[in-house]
Amino acid sequence: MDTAFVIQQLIFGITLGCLYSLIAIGYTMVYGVIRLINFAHGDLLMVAAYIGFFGIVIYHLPWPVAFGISILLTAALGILIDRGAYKPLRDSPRISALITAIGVSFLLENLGIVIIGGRPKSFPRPSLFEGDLQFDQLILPYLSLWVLGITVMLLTLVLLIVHRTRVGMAMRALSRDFETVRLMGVDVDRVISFTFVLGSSLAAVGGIFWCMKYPAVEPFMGVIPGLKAFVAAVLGGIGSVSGAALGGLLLGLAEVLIVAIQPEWSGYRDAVAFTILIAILLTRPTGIMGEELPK
Amino acid sequence: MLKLVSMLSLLCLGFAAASWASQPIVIGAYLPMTGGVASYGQMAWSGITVAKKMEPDVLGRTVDVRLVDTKSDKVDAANAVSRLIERDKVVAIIGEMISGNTIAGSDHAERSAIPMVSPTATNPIVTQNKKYIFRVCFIDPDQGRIAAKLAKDQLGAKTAALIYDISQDYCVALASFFKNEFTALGGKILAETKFKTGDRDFTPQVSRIKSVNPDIIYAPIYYTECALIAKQAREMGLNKPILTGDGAQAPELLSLGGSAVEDVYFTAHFHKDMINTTRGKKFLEQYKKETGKELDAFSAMAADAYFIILDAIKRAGSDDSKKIREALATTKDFEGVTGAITIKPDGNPIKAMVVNKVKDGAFVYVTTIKP
Amino acid sequence: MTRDRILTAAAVGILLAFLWFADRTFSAYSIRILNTIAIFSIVAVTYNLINGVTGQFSLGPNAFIAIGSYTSALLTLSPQEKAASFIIDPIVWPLSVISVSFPVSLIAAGVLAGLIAFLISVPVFRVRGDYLAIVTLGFGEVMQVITNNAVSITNGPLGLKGLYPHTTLWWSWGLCIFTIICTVRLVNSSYGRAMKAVREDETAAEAMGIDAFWTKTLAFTFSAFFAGVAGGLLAHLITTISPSLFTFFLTFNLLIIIVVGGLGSTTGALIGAVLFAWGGEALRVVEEPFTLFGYDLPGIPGMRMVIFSAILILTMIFARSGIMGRREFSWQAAIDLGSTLLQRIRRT
Amino acid sequence: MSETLLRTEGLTVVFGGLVALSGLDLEIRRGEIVGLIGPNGAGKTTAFNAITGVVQPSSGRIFLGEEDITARPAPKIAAKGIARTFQQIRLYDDLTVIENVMVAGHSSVRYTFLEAVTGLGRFSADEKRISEYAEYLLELMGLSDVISAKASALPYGRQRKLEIARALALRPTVLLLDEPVAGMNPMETKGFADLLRRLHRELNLTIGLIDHDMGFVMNVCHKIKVIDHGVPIAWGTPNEIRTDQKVIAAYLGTAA
Repeated sequence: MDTAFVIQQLIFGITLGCLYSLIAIGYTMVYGVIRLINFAHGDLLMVAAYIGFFGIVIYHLPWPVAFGISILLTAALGILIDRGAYKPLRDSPRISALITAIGVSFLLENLGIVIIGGRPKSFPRPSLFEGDLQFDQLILPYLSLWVLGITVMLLTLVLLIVHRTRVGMAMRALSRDFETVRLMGVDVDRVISFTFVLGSSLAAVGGIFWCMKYPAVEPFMGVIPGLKAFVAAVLGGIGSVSGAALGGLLLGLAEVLIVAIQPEWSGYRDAVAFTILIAILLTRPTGIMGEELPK
Repeated sequence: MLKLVSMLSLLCLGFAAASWASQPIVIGAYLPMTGGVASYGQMAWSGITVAKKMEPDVLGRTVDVRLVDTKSDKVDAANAVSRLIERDKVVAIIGEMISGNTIAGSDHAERSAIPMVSPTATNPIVTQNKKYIFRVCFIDPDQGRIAAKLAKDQLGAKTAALIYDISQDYCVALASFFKNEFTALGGKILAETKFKTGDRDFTPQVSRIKSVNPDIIYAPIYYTECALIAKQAREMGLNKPILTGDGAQAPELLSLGGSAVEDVYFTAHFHKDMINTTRGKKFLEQYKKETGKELDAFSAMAADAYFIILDAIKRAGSDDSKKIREALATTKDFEGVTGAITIKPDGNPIKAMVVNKVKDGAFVYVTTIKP
Repeated sequence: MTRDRILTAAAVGILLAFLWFADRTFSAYSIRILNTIAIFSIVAVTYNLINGVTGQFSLGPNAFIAIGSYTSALLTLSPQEKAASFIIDPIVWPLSVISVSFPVSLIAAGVLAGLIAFLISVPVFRVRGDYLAIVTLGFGEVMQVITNNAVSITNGPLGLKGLYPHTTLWWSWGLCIFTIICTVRLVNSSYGRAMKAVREDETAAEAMGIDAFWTKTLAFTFSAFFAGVAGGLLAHLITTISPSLFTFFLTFNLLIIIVVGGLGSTTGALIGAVLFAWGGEALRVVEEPFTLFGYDLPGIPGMRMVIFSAILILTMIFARSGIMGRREFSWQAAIDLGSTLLQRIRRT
Repeated sequence: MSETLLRTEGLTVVFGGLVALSGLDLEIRRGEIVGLIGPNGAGKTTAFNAITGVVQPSSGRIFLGEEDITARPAPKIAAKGIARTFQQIRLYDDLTVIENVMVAGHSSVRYTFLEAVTGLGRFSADEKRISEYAEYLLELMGLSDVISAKASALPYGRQRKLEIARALALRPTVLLLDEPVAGMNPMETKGFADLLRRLHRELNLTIGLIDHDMGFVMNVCHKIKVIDHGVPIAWGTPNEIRTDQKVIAAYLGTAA
């Protein structure tokens, strides 16, 4: 195994990790504010991919327009889901909201199956994202650079919003003490809607880039990335934005490196990845950057 | 609640009585219309729908195909077969697309003596020790072995690398039989890499294969994964031929894979240009007209399952399940969509295998391997 | 107390009579649904013990059902059947020759599932809440990967087939009643109170002398034991198993059952299981072709799952703590309800 | 004087560099009621938490009788006979009143898990013993009328009493009460003081308590320990404490 091979794998691992991060950040933001494991998050990614696909392939829109519409509509869907399905359960046991989230997830998937059908559609990759740089043995796809760049940019943006703006402050306050913030006269619903807009947009961006990398759009495409992003968010410490990004990166790297270094283990990849996750959680029971849970 | 169940079953009886009055011949289909492998079920259903339009009646009675969904799940598959037999009183059953679900459903059909024909359950144990279970597809050992011969003899490969889905019996079985045969023929397996259903990133597996530089890549997987693997391989500069199986034969392989799937070979049941039966030609035309899509393996096999059952009913001259079973078991040179089919006493077909490849964005015929 | 005992005995008697009747007259389809209800009830009632009564968010029952299924199936299959099924790699030695009776295999299934649950509780209960959820989910995924990869034990994704359909109404409902009695007794004992105390306030429970770790482990092991037994029953109902049967979707379904029924309520878990297993089949009606105002409309494949999801969401919105909440069935409540209804009917 | 039941030696608790309690030496003899007082944030609750195993002491030792129980797990300490109540009431909200009390009987339960599941053996007799004792305690605390109400449905004052009943169900050798009369009006406080004396007498209790209500503490306690900012500053009978200069300074100092 030479250095070039390892560097190549690192590139692939970081690319996959960044995609996980993008999705995990949205996951963790919603979790941080309303303590809901939003299982429908992965399915928003699927919806975004379909909208992008229809925009470009069926309506022949220029891709920036199609992607923009995709992000906007996904964000709107995020708010709609929150208002319709989660808001009525705000004061209910957390697990009831979780079941509703599973219900929303099943609903989106099966609507996809019934309306669009299960056969995968090919997601177009605009020429801007095609091609690669080659150094000797090493291949650096432009798409990987884009994914890394977009992830870093959006992570910075989210961190700025969370730490430097009024709405961000309100979001952080909500994650600490929901009741008090509500009593202090903050328009909680608006803050939550904003969180869903941000989270869903991130899912949409994640979905679009996911599909450019793995161009098969189908109703269940969000399940596995959603689950992986959930794992990444937990690994990083649920509710922590930079933790989620870090968790996604680690998970992506681990998945790629396990197979690259020990190909015989490729069948056991998920088991190894989960064992690492469990081991990390046993030493840090609230994730890498998570806060101590109140006892 | 128990009362409700009994009421439901009474209701079922009521429905069954009503349908008996109009006297169509009822055939059941249990397919994965939702859940993880919904696309295979949906393809199969479109094939059955077109086939039924083409031949809507038998023995002067109309044919009614009752579809029940299996959710891509075993419990539901077993329930579905029970429901078809007891509630819909079907005389024969088409399904399932996945071997595991077919086995789950077949047990009850066998006990109830209702013949079942699976379009694409390729696992050899599906028909093992079963009198009433048939299929129209090849079994995995045969396809794996033929693929190995093809790779060694016709494509001239001395070394091969494997990539397959560890959670699909179809993929694991093909890979295993390919491996044994290829090694027996003097070839060498340089790498064996695996993934799990739902995975979309295969870059480390492909990197590994690239680093061992095999003459051929055997990837016995379904079309979506096959297209993505081809794409990722070509982007990485791995341009060796890829050989795959009948599960890759769908227009989606071309649309998802684009130029990356050029030079992908696959063992298959048919090539559209080589279809030489009248029924096949007519079906191909009608399928294109009805759906606007190229014919895929899943639709074609499901249509064959439908046609072969109809043929058996015709030859049996009755809608009695036992007689249909006898007729099915003696099917000889039936002119199906995918060619002539003869059913062996073990419930498996004897049929020619076709080898196709992708060239200039289309499936082209390479050769036929006679049984 | 005595009145309730008599009523309970009478109810069990009626149920047994019904089973006898069903066994002789019902179609195989209805019997299959009844069997499925019983098996899901066993898992749901005990899964509720760890998730609802003890309040520990476990997402691992699919793993224990898988362990039970495989154990039981591998033990009852005849050596010939095993040799015929294992076409990739031959089955490993002791399993290749062992063949035991169904009841023994069920006990083995439960014991092995329980033992593994007991062994993993040391690491598992170091974490809490959603972190516990992910650790148990991870365990389920690891089991899933192992069953796919350990081909010489599990036959990999090809699975096991040819099991004798041992699971009759007597087995499934007998064990279901047994499970319910055991669980209800446990919940109403000091051990059950300890579990509830851990759920309500772990610190306060420990301050009252309750070892939270052992209490959780007890609930977890008990729950896994019965999940294992149910797995054995399930395997011998559908007569074939493979890893794809035990994905996290199975856990999701169980979670839906206990939350819709009312988390923490044994009665709720039962109601949830019945609704799920029976309702799933009843909903097939929506996919059938139907006639509306004289037009023949084709059935829409897939509608069943759409409507199922919609019903699930609406149920949670309108019954936020599930159907039963944390209430339990009691004869007194039933009698009260009955008499109120009677009065209302009389008045109108 | 009778023998020492609970003793701490230099008990110190540090949270992330912050000293919450420093070198507490406390001695409670059998049959005594000992008060632990001090201004807010003085470390009183931390002392209770350390004794009952809720937090780990950084240094120092705790003895119950002759036995060193330092840093033992909380359930072990409780089972050895140290029961407590909490500053913020911590009942099992969703359980009934009697269930709350019966929970504390778990450490003395005589039947095994299998006997519980089967309902055989010692199960019925022991359940009866536990529930009868719980009923007795509830009657003692004047809660007999709400036996099957949910704990969360009780008014504040009765929740306090229920918490004590629950602690008593452990049959403790030492009972630690964390601000038992907080939030009560003078009338209720007086009634509670009487109740406490009665419990002390009837159940032969040894009690340690924390409270801010000086009148109440002076009224019921035999001995009082005063701590300030984690450091013990005085120890004596109510009369001695009342005139202690350091105590007055601490209280006036924080007040000013």
